[in-house]
Amino acid sequence: MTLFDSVLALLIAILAWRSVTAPDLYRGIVLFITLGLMLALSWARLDAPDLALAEAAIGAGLLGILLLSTWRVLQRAAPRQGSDEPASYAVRWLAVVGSTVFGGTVAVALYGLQVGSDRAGAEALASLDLAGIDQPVTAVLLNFRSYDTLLEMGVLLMALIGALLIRSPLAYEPWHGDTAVESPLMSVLAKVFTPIVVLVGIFLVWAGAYGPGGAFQGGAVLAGAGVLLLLCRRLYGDADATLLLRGLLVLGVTAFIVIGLLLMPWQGAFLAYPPGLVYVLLVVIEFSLAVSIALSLLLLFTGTHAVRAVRS
Amino acid sequence: MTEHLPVLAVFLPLLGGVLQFLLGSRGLPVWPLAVAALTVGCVLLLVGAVGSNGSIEHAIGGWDPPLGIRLRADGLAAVMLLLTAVVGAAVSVYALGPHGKASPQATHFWALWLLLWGSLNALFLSADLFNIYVTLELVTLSAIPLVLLAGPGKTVAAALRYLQFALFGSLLYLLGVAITYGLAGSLDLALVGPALADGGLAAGLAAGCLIGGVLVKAAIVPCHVWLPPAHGNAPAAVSAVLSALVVKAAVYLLLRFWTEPLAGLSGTLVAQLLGALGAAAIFYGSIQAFRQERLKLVVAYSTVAQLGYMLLFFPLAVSQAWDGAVYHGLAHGVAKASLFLATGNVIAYVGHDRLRELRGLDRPLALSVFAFGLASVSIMGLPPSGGFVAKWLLLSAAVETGQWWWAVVLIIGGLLAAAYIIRVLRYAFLQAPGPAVDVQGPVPSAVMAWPATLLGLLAILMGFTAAPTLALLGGLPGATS
Amino acid sequence: MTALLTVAAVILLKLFALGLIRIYQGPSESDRILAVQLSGTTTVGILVLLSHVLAMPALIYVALLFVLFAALIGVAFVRHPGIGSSS
Amino acid sequence: MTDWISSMFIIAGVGFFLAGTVGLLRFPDVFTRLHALTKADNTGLGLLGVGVALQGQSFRLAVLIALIWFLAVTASSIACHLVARHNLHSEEGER
Amino acid sequence: MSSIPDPFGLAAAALLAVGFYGFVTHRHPLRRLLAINIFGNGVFMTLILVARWMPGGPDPIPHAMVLTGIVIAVSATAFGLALVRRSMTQEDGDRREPDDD
Repeated sequence: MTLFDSVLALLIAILAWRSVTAPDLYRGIVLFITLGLMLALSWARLDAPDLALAEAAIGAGLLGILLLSTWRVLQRAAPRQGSDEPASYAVRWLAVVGSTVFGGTVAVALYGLQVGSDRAGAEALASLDLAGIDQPVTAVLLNFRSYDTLLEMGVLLMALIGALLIRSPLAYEPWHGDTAVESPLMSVLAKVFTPIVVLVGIFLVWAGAYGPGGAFQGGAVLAGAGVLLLLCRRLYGDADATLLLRGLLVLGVTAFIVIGLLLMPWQGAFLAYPPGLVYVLLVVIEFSLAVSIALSLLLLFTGTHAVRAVRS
Repeated sequence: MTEHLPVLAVFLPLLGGVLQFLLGSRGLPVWPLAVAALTVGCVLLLVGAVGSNGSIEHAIGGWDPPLGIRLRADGLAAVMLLLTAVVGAAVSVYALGPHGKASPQATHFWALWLLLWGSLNALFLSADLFNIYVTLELVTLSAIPLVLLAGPGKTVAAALRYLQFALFGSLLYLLGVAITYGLAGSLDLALVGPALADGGLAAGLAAGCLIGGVLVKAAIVPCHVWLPPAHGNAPAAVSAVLSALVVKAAVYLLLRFWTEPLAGLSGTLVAQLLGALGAAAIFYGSIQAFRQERLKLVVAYSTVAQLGYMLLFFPLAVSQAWDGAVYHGLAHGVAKASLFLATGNVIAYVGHDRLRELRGLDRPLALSVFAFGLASVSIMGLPPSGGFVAKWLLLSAAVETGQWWWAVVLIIGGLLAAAYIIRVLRYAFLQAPGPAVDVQGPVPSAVMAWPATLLGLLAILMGFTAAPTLALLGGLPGATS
Repeated sequence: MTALLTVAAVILLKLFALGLIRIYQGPSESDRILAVQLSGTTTVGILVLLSHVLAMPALIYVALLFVLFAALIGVAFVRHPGIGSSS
Repeated sequence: MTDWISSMFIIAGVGFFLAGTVGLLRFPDVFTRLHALTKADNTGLGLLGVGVALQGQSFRLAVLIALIWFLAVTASSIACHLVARHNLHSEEGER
Repeated sequence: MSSIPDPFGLAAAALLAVGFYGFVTHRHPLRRLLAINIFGNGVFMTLILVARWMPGGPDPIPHAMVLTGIVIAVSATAFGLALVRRSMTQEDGDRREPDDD
């Protein structure tokens, strides 16, 4: 496998380099998506299947699609604006020197790193049976370091509010040259793929309790199902959100906070779960997180307050 | 009950903001004001408890470090929470003016502002390196949408630049966290110190990334480019919060790291370098402030300059410097919030902030001009004001350690501040007849005028409240005296 | 047997690297996106092999996600969104 | 015996991938390159999948691999169809 | 106790260096976002390597940190892309003023 690893590492370095120095934006984006594929592979190699799932769904998948769509918008809005003016020669050379020194330092530091066994992670693995969930990463996310996850949901919500404030939604409407709209295969895609994507998403959320998967990966896949429907013109972005929709958006973070605060007087600490209920509570939290993540990512994609079904 | 107060200080405003988003414009402005009042009450109780019993800790989920995350309210956290509560209360009242009526705009303002308040409290209370990364992102991503509230057309370029720098800074910080975890096997501020002190390349790199990432977020020269356009174009209430609290949060982290996890690092060179950056920020920011043609940009560049003073702690590094740097942060926070709110009133009245065309404002806007003047005294560091006490403490620290060059920096900085402030006062307020007007607004109401004035008064009063505040702060961590 | 699977994975990775030439050279936008689709399929193949070699069944799900999102990327490429009228 | 069959499948699968990549690189225009993608690659993936499923000897794995293969065939044919149409139209539109 | 030198350490360093280079040299906001994401992937890879080098199995804590980091990075990037769309399609010609650096 050493050969495999070396080729993979080399490919990652080359792809990153090419993506940054690509002469035009589109090539940069395409190479970035390919880099995502390789990163997922390398994370699988590095014993992190959870992260490979996340990279496939969020990093390479949703982000790649969003980058492509944004590139299309820019292309349409300012067709001449093919490329940016490069930085001056001196700046580039300084940057080359600076980044080489920086990268070299990181590499030397990483190889000299003495990793001890006396770590928080070892303690996490040892206290798994107290966490109420077998899968170590999910246990860290929802129990040992649940506070991080809770605040992270806040970050997601704020990024969404910010995107809504900018009022630059991605609108998929037919116009001259949008050849895909009238293709009959679009409806095949919507009909065949969507249910499968939704099922895979729900499965991944559920799987988080005992194997790789979890609210983030599953939520991102569910958001992917929504994006698919948008691209196939089954859904469209809309300006008015109902209370229900907003409720689902904040469901994850609210459930987390309310459960934590309600149990605090009895348990003596915020987000401490009573041993008997821990599994049930974690499943409730995980599914509410997944719903909120899916909707937030979908709305971050469209940049609108709501999505609605197209009535045909 | 006391040990639950840190949690409530974070989650009252956070939950309040989330519910405001959920409810839309229903409940405006009663709901956010009630949440703000509760938050202020909770913070006051917490600060009181810290003052009488010393620091309060709360292990979240009942998991003690290194496995879990700790909230910790110590002296430094308490004074920052207090500053946030004071400025937050004033801004919440002020915002009733521009954002009091039910509208989508107002909904977003209150939701984001309460979320930002909760995020700031979370940042000050956090005692975990990775958790600090998440709270930094929370603060950034609630601050940038607030900037956009001024209307996306004007602020989008500034917001974009702000976002890019903030993202890069926090990722650099995260790299430092990653290496620190590799070295120490823990993320708790109190536990990573020994591993970072070993002096190896990895430890140095980790410390460098932690400091560098926070410096980018703190808008220290040369990473300041995003600050003036962002702070100069945001709505007044938002500029006040950004300058008084958000960038201060990043500098707070520098002080925190230097005295706790990085305390074992023998870094006289780094300390002098940070001091030099501070001096550069003071000179550059002041000179730029002097050259601006818009009132808000003067105040924004003044923030770039004033942040530099807090960095002078690093080379001085004695008890008095600690007191001086922190007290400077507090005094500047109060004074700068007052300046931005007063400026907001000017803009609301005449519809622009072009310095040369703001003449004779002292009659219609007496209260706001008064507030501007009071706050300016503190910014210039004249007695009796909070700014004076802070600079005096820093000056005596420079004398005590025999580093006269920092004393020179302090004195020149004060003179430069006086120059740009007096230029503003001369142009804007003391030349009759009346101002050129773009869009004539109403004379600002009491809710808009008084918060600025009270903050200005407080900036002066802080010249007399140094002793109890510094007692609460509790001296330089690790110092024997 | 594992050796064979490993060798196969390495060969597929090298084929992936060859496919990059088309991504870089183009010449048209369509060429590049097609090459991305091809590298996606190759990656799926590698993941299927790795799931057996590394005894990580979860990699099959990663492969599944790549297949699903490859279709989405293809569709996203051909759709031309605009900026909607301000909401 | 199983090992032997499975090896044959995997070697054949890699061969098809090789053919697909060579096609992608050597064929003269977009439309011919499409063939490389839709035909060779998916065949290669299918053969590879059969080989691994034989090795894995688990029903669940076999079903999952079959699902992946089915989706890959559908996805790539639809995507290629759309890209081809797009290319046709954009060439008409621009030149 | 000791770490095995593996090629991924170099890959992480390369991602970081390239991301840094891109952030410094590019002016186009979208390309800067790409560079920032590449830098972020370098950070994530560093975390994963740190997790892997723990004796006794991969350390779940850095994995959880990476998951949190990915979600934050993607949501911030999506927000940034909305900003880019807005700033580059604005009709009133919001010219970016030349930097003073």
